[in-house]
Amino acid sequence: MKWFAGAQSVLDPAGPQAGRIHGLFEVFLWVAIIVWVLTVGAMLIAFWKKHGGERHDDTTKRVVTACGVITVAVLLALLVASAVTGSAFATVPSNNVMNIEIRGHQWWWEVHYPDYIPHERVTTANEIHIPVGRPVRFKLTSDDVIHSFWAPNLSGKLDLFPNRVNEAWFEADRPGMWRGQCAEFCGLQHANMAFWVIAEPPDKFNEWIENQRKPGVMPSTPDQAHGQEVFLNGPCVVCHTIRGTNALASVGPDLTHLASRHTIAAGTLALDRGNLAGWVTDAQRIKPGNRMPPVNVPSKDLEPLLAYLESLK
Amino acid sequence: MTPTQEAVERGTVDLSALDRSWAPPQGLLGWFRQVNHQNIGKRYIVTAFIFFILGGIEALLMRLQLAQPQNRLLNPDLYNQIFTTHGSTMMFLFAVPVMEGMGVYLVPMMVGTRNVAFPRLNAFGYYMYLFGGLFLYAGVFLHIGPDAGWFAYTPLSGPLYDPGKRTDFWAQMITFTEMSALVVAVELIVTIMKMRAPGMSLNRIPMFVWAMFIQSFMVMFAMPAVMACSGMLLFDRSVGTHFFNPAEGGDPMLWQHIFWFFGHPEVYIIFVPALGMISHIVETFSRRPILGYTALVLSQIATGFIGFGLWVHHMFATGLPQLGESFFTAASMMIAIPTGVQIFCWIATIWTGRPTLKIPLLYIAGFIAIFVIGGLSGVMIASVPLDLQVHDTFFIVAHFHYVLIGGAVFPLLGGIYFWFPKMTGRMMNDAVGTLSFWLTFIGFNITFFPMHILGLHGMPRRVYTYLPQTGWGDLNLLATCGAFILAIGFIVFVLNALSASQNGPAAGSNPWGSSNIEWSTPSPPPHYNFANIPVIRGREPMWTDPEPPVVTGLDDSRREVLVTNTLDAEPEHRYILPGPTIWPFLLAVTTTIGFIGTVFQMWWGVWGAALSFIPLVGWFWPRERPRPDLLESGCGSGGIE
Amino acid sequence: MTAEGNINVAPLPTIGFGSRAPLWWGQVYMMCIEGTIFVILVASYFFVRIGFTHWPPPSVIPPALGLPTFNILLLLASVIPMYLAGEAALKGERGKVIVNMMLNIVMALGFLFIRLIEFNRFSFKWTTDIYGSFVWIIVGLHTMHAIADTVQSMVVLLIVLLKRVDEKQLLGIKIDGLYWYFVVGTWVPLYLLVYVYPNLQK
Amino acid sequence: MKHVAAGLCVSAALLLLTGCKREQRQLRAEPAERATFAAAPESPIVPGGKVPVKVEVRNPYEGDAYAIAEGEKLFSSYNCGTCHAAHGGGGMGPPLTSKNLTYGSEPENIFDTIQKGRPKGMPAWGGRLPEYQIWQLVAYVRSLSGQEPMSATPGRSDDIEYKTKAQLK
Repeated sequence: MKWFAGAQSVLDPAGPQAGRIHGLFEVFLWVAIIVWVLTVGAMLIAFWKKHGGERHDDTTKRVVTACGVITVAVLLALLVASAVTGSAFATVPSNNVMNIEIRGHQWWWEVHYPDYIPHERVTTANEIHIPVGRPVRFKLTSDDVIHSFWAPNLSGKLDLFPNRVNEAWFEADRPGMWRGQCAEFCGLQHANMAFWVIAEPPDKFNEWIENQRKPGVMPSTPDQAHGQEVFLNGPCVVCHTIRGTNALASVGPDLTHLASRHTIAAGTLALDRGNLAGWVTDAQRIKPGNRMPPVNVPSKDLEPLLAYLESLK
Repeated sequence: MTPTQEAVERGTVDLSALDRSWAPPQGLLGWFRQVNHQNIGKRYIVTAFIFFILGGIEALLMRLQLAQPQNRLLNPDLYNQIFTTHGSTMMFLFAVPVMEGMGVYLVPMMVGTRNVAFPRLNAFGYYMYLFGGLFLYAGVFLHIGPDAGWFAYTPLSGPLYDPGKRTDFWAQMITFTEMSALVVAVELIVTIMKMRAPGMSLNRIPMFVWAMFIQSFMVMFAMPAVMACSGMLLFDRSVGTHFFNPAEGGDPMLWQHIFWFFGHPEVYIIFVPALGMISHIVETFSRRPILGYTALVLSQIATGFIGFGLWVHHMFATGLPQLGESFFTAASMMIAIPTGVQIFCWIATIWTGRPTLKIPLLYIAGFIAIFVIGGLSGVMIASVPLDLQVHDTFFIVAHFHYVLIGGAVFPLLGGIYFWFPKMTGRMMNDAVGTLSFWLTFIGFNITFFPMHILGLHGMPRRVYTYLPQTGWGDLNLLATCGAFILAIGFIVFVLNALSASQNGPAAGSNPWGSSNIEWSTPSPPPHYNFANIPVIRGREPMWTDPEPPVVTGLDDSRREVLVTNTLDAEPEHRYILPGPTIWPFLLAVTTTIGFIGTVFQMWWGVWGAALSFIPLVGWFWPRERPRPDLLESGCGSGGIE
Repeated sequence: MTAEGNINVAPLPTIGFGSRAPLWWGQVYMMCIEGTIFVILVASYFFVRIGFTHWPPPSVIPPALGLPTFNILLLLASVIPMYLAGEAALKGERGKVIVNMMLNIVMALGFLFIRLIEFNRFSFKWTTDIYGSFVWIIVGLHTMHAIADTVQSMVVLLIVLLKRVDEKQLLGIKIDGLYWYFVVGTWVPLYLLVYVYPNLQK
Repeated sequence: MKHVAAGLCVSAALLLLTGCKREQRQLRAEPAERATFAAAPESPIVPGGKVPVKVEVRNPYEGDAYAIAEGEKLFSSYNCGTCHAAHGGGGMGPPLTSKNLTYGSEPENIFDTIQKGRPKGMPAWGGRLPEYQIWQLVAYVRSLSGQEPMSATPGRSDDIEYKTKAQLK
């Protein structure tokens, strides 16, 4: 997983919403700086100016009143600016919208692409691919407690509630990878509940979705075949799905195209064999309290299992 | 013993008699029987600072954990308990109680009377607060610390996602502390309404008294909300009601609405008393009457009202309808106006006065520098789009620490420094004071300013760790260093206070040359506060009227005070206050038994109530000599009505 | 110390009644606090109710009106002896105080007994669903207040019976009455909410 | 402030008695408990009755609130509800809310039932679930019939699946 400072930042907008909010922020920021300098400056002068002489309380009171009036005016201006920005992206654009359903779990993100016929309904986890320049409508709900969906570079956050669907939308105006994270405290592993948004040019995106719609690849080497055995006869099938096999449980993330993702454990680890091995054998060391049990895989079976998982492009 | 006519005229009093009737009982048993506002007030302050230290230690632990990415100092379970306890401690066990303590100690002295209106209730409130705090910390040390955040959102705090008794302990602690807050509010309001010295009409009430008056009203209407919702949560968890259970038609949003309907005023409940202290400090050290008294009072009242109208701005990210949101944006920005006006008034007072930069005023300067930043970031997050970005990030953490530490703790430290001579009769050391101020000020900004930037760079709050690749490490390390400087600053302050209380130079009755009547009585004040209740003839009596006429004819041989009317403080009647008694303590004990029991088994509520019956009867059982004349002739009351 | 301008309060009485008495104000504010709790519960009730098309939920039968209606009438009636007791106290007529207090306590106990039957007649428990939870907490909380003040009245009566009463107890009787008015006053809207409103909805 | 200290000690002692066991949260199971368990002998089938043979097998999570809650989550995750109904009310499969289950209600019996499966449809989870998860399920199942301490059992569930607002309307 490469160094991604800035890939999860309000200050580096990659979409219209984040862009406008960033603009609004700068307005507020400058107002704040000016107000602060004036206030504190006035205070310092008040301390160190030459005192004495007779007081003109009435003039002073007029000055104070004036300051009050100015405050009101400034706040009014900011209020308008904020309202304009807010209403700018209040409504989801109607044409050419792509739908994505997101279901929050303790502590990972389940992602659906419902625009495709049911039996090929694309399901993935912790990684959201979107086409550049096309608005995406998110339907957000939660499986357990309240989570909050937040990809700062693209837009503000919105909470996921059990038994309720919230709607958000955003759009990426340039290709790239951005990180998001759960922003509402949701228990033990709140800190490790991240996801990646990957914006690609439409053709690359279509390529990706076409691949995602396929069932999981069949093992091509005896090693991988043995790995699949281990997977299907082991504990894995109690929680995970690999479409095209008889592993169909939906407790944990869908692994049909696991190897096509960049990270595992909800954006906690880069996907490579070492991390995969660590995660499979003792997930509790990496994310204490998460729902993936430590699995005692005999050493002769571990390598094939990993080989199989890594083949699931 | 009735004083001679001529003695009454001249206002000479039998001090030994006064002392006899007002002296608090001594010894261990005596400690539990004391009801003087001075003792109870000091207890509140000391206890609150002990909890402040505990909360500070928790803060340092969190900072250590976050000092570097993927630190393994604390496991997530422990971290969650620590940050929840930190928040709950600072809000419920430090900030509110310490302000109440200042109020309980100062208000009767400032309005010129000898005790609060309901001394026994006052004592009861303190014990409830103490037991509530001990209860929570007993849990924390037994690994039953709350771990759902200090606003305990359901369903995370519900029966399935927070098993065990952790959240029950937290919710019951709230019942304890809010009970104490409520009784203090009631007794302060009544004290201020009915027991002001003659002549202290509304327009002569000292600013801090106004502040406590407004704060108490806010407590009265905000605290019931949190008692209601924490009670509902307890029922949900223990007897299976469905208030917050979506499966049976309950709603997690209900919790958020009720909690924040309390939670937002809470901030002003902490902040308003600080405003009162600031006015006195600014006035004293600018050596001129405060400028814009009326404006200040009106803005505080406005703050009190608006404070109830903006709770929803904590819930912008929950997907509420647009229109409602913009209303609450407007309200949230509006609250900046009264605060701005007050800051302008203070600066103008300093500007037109002859300021001497003594340490209390230094703290106020620090307050303005810090609080204005907090206020302005507050204006930012009042705007829905900006809030959606920074909500629940470290930007918010920075914001509310700037508002609460800058807005409440700095004035509080200044206020303690300012009234310390009155409370102890000794002065704190100025050199050490200056040192502690600068340590606190610099440490504070190093700790919390970087958090703004961390938040903008996407760091959510309440994370026990973060990946090295996020690049958040350096600023977190900086913040941790700052936290330790800040801690040293507080420690120096506490040490300064401790040593000064033992062997500081003696302070006269009015070391700062301040304007209000609490400075007319010796330091430390006698148990009866004033040998003679002064008659108030101006807003700055000590400056305009140092030798005021006095109230005479109060019976020195018993705890008698003067009741005056609300508007103009004209004498209405004398009023006999109860003396030392053990019953409030015993009632607090029985109530505590009931409360703690209900956490495990609801029937304990009944047993607790039954137990409490005994101390209640003891409490209300008449102690004064019966008056045979009354029920026969009825003259005793006939004359009154 | 100068003598002129001094105020001699020795002639003033050592007790005030009504809005002159700190205790009276204390009681008023305590009632404000408890009132606020009720207001918040009622507000929550309606906040939740908005989420439903049918209220109460079809699964529950709303409580019957007969007994509760009789009970609220009894409660309202109990105000009269309480008021008379207060008046008698001011006039200092010990006998009348005792008689009226007793009458009030008897009525209060009757009310509480019928309240017990009401609880048993509810067709739902607090665990049934959100409706049940709200009905039980609202009625339960009010019952707590009623019990508390009945006990308080008993204590006051006991004091009047056992001791030669002084001013404080006269005031006590008035305050006790004030609190009883609160208990009765709050029940009227709550009665409408708990018993009448759901039946109207059907 | 020695009375305060005393007060703290008393309440601490008091809570220690009630607190410690219930409040344990073992986030990372001991290696021993990860392997699947195979020691408990097949228990004779005594319909309704209790099991005479008692083997010394203790549930490490007896009275542990966290384990009971985890068990409840696993119960719905692993779709036990499809046969036993949500909260073990009973459906195709027998109800779990009774104190004497068909194959015994002692922890080790329930463990066996889950691990080895039973005739007429109860699948064997032995190869699938680690031992500690089975024990968590055992704790939850026993809590359904009130055989776990009240103070460790939640007042109600937060399960949102079995009855939605839509159905209430």
